[in-house]
Amino acid sequence: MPMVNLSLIILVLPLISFLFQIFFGKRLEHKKGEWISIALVLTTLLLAIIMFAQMLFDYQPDFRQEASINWVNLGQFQIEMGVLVDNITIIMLVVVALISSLVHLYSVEYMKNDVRYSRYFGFLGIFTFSMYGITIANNLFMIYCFWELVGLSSYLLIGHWWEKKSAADAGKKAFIVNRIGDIGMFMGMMVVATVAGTFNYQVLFERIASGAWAAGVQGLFGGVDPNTLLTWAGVLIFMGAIGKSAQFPLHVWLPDAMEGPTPVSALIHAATMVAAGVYLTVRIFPLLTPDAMAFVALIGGFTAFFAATIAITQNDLKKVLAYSTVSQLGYMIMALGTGAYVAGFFHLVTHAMFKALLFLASGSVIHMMHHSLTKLNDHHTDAQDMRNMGGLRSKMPITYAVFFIASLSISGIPLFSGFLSKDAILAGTWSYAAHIHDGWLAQAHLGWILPFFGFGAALITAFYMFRLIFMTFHGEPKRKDIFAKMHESPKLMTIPLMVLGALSTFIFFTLPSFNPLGGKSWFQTLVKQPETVVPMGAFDSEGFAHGLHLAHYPAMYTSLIVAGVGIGLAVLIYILKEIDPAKMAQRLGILYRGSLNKWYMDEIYLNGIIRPFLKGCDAIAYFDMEIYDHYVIDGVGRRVKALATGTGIADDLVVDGAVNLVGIIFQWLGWTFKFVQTGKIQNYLIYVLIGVLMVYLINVF
Amino acid sequence: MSEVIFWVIWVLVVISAMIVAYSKNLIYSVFSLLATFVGVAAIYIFLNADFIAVTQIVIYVGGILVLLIFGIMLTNRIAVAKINQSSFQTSLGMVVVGAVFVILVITILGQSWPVLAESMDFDSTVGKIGTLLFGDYLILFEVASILLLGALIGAATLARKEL
Amino acid sequence: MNHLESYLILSALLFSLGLYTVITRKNGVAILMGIELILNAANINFVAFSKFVTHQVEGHLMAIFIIMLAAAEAAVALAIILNLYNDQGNINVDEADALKR
Amino acid sequence: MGAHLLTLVTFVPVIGAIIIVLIPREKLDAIRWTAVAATGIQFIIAFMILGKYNRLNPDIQLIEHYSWIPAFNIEYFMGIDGLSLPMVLLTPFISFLAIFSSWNIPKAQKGYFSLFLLLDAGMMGVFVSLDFFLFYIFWEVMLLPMYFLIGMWGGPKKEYAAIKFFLYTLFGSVLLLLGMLALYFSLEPHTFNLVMLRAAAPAISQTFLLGLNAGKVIFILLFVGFAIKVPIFPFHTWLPLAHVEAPTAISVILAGILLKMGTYGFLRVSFPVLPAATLWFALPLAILGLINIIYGAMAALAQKDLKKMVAYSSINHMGYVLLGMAAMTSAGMNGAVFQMFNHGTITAMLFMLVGVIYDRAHHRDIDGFGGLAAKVPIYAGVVALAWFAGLGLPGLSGFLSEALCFIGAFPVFTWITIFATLGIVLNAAYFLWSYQRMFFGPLNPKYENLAEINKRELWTLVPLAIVVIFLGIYPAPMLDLMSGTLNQLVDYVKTAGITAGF
Repeated sequence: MPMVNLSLIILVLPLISFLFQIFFGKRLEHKKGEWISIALVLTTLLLAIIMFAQMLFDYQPDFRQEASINWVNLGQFQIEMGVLVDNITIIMLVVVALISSLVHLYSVEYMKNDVRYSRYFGFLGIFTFSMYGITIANNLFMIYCFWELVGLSSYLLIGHWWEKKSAADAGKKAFIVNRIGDIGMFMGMMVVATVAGTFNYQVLFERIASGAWAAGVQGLFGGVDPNTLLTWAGVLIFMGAIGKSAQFPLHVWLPDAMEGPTPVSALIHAATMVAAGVYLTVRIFPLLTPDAMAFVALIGGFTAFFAATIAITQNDLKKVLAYSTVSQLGYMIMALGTGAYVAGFFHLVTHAMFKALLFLASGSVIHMMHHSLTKLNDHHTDAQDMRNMGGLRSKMPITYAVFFIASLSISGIPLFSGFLSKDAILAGTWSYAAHIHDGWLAQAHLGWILPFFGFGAALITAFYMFRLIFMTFHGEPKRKDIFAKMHESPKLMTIPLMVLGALSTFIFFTLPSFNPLGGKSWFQTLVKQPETVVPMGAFDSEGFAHGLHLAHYPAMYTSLIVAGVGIGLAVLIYILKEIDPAKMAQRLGILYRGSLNKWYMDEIYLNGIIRPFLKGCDAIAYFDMEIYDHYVIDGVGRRVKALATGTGIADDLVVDGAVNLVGIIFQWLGWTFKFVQTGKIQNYLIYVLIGVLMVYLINVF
Repeated sequence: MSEVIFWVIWVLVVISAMIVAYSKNLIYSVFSLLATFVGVAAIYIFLNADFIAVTQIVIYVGGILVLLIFGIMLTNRIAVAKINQSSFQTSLGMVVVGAVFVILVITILGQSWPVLAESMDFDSTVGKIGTLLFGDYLILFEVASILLLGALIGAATLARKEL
Repeated sequence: MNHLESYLILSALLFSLGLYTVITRKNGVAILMGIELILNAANINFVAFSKFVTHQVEGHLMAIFIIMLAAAEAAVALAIILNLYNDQGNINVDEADALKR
Repeated sequence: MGAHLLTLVTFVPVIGAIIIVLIPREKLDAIRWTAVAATGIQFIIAFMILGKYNRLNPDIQLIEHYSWIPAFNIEYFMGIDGLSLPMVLLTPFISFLAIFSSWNIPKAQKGYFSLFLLLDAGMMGVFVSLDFFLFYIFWEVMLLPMYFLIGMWGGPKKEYAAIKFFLYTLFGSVLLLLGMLALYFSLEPHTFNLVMLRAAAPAISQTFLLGLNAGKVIFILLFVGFAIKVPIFPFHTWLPLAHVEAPTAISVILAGILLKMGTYGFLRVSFPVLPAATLWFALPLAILGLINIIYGAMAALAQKDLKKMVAYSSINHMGYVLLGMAAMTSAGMNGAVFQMFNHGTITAMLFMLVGVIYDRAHHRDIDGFGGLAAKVPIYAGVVALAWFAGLGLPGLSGFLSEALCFIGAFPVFTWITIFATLGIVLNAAYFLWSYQRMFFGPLNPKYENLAEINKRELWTLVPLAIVVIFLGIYPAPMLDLMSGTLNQLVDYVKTAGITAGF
């Protein structure tokens, strides 16, 4: 069966799961219906593994299958829907299917007592569906559609516990912030569609390479430099990735998204959906000009560093991981921006494994914490606050073990997957700084800022990850009562953890050679950096590759030292207690407070943008009804009415003026003698008498 | 003797009429009106108009006055012993009415009335009135009776509650 | 008692008092009484002129018609007053100023 | 029979109205089912028209052409093409469903349903007539029933709203009449026949009227006439009021069909007859579209009244139509007409849903709800679907039409389109915000006993939902119907507009 058909089956199965759960989920007995969803997802995993095996069997770096249909045909304008299967697609499919399946399994236990249990699995289904859609799309329009659907499922899942205002807010925030990024993406798509007349990646790249792009720009926007427009197109499409992958300045939604159930955080907000931005950047990589790449790299680098600084001070278990995710996504984006294409995508895969592991393991802790708190009838203590944990190592050995593996992996310690990808990224930034001279970043001699961000973030990452471990699993238990009730999570939760733990080691990624630095692994072979299609002043890939080779060992050693320093610091502070963290915080003062409060980004947005904007909206609504409608429209109405009355009087005067003159005179008289008219007969009688007397007097005199 | 009686009655009529006009209590007004009517009937006697005098007694005292009393009783609460009535525009009315009265008096006194030398003495006016009424004034009489009938029906209709 | 003027003055007095009653009273029944006074004054005039000036009984006839008229008027007026009472709760004519409104 | 489908589809509701008038007022069910039957038959006939329509032929089809008032060259001329067919399908569809959502109208049902059917006939007549005079008559016929339907069965301020609607639209009609007569007298031969007008029209840009270019003057006159119906920004204030005061079914009709008559008028009359003026006015039209999008969305964001919010969302959504059709590109024009259809179905859902909650809670204050999703999950689900359709989620029909409008407008009005894309975010903001305030958070104790959406209400919404989802996933059937005619229209306006010139 061709890969395309397989991928289409993979696409449709989770949708069936969604529809099934929405329409019939409630009618099935609890703990029955979800197995249908799980079976469907496991089927997709099986199919993905079949595809993967086929890929390894073929071992073709240039493997590629594509098929499309005409979705919208307006004669002069067409939109296609199509499937593109190449090695990247297959790897991504496996990652998504794997994490999704494990999360499905894990959720059975985790969400056991949830009121909307079936709906939860339905939403997982539509999420998986949309994620597959993003993965197999062969054009920008289709990826945009699924992009939005992913946003929808994220909205639904973050807001799963919508009774909590914070959860409902977080869902809305995620959707809207993502949409802001999507505007950019949509504009980029419009540029592409207008100039190149297609959404299809391959056709688009061909047209750019062949000069049709330049001609199109000339025809439509004469005077605009085609290369500038291409840069803009790239940057605009990348804006979608900024939103979805939570890059600065649109990162604010991801930490809030932790309001959703923890398996959801693992699936969507750590492993797959947020990686969609990276995946998109991977897909459009060939059209990025050096300027656009510099932008991408700077955004990614800054985000990596920026988010890491926030993660240091957070006390909420999931918040630390959330900022860590933002930071790691920044790494991937930076890698792509520096031209380390393979490293970026590689980090996506390894990160998906160990970050999903981290989230699921923390979910295991939180689940048990919650359990204990429920038993203690304590509804006030925060089950996610690390300050209530400590010493859990002995109670939850499996969780502790896999958490430790994942932390080593994310910190970039050899023999773990993170080391491979992270090292490649850092080497990439080093090479970029040293050997690349194109793009405004390099031309401004700011290239070295990227390695600085990279290594700085690596240091901080190692520190905060071990801070997390030490606070949670080591030391004295801070709450003895909770501690007493803690125990290891059930099997259905620990098995996925162990699977992911295994996948966080280096073995699976360096096959067939076990040399992690050899560059002969299947991944390095099958994922090939595509040729850039930028016509003029293209990115210097050869120089970069050369630099990469040179930078490899220095970067590796530096990163090892940096990770060691980070871990060492954490040991010093939290195990040996040589340094008091409270004193440190006091000494750092403003830096500490800034970090703790996420550098006040939310407050800046709220007070700087959202509130004034809402005020503006209120003003507009007020203007519309109370001022414009009331004074202008109704005012016109009133004027016209007055005018009509006036005209009526004037008309009467002209037409039967004489009669009306008499009338008016008598009206005046009447008005004058109005006071005489009392309506009392006796008054009238006395007037009559007075009249009689006057007549008499006149007669007499 | 009859001269004295005449003037006594004259004064009585005027006083009772003044009470009618000025009394604050409506009941007093009605009863002085009775006195006025009776007094006027007596004046008719002095004017040799026996039939008119009797008619005056029968219709005014027996009919109209009873009607008036009924009117008062129907439109005021019986429990209120003193049925007050108020006036307005009294000073203006006084002036105007006074002026009218003065003019009337001036006219009456300033006029030389063509009074016949010997006053006519009637035996009885009833026969003459009857002859006239069923002779020259028959049509008028019939019209008057129709008027009365109309008034009767009209009054009865008007007085019904549901008009 | 044998002077026309004495009757005419009496009549003028009754007329003026009746007129005054009609002008100043608010009560409908009182106004009606004033009207009766005026009619009586007219009657006295008729009868007096009949005796002193014409020597005919036509004046008496007029008086009879006037009395009859008064009776009819009183009946109708009282019916109207009753209606007024039903309408506004009292019989004050100054409140019946619907003509103004 | 087959030859008179268009006459039939227009006058079937009139027959229904007459029958209703003859039914005694006590026989409520008979009245209702007559109305259902009338619109149902109309719907079936519309489908027969669809069956007879040849989608490969972009020209006018199913023509019915008779002389009516020969002295003035007024004709009884009906026909459909790819522009009017979607509207001909939409009108009986929405009317049919609106009958069900007005099932429990409180008083004078007889008058209500007969006026309703009269309104239906008027709207249908507008969409099928090809003689300007006939068009105008139907345009006016629809006005009066609407006035009574708002003014008699409306909310607390119904009289004000009704008179406002009436005066506003009457003002527009007067200008329309002026424009029509100006067109009639400035062209040789004097005719109201839109096909002949289109053929004769290029001459008009050389004609002068009171010293001004006749093409421009007539375009402006017609523009104001149609703009009030759309409604376009400075002429829009009747809409929120009329919507808020009108009963649910009438809001559905008003937003679902009536607003389309404005844009339909542009595409049927102004664009083909005055191509040069159209090109001259395209930029202002696009700017007005942008204002409609942003202004409508911002005003919607600030509303406390749910129905008012939906009403402003209509202003916002019609902005996309304006932007798309001003662009004069294939994608924009198709997107505009497709958006007209989609807005009809989506906004009908929105208003029906507002009506459902209003029937239960007796208020529409968004902040007055809260946590309803716990109590009425099915209703919350349907609202979510409609709300997401309204904010343009891919997979639901509104998305594609909006996207087409933007894509079509981008090469022509680049900056305007860039600003207009802000509408995408604002759409999401007001819909999601209102959804959150109504359905999320802790349950408002006042609505402990809120009843779930009942079968009748649900089944009036399901057909709309099916259409919305179907066209969202597979839009080709609808786009194929109209693309031929619309592409021809775009080409014609562009070439004729440039050759005629000023």
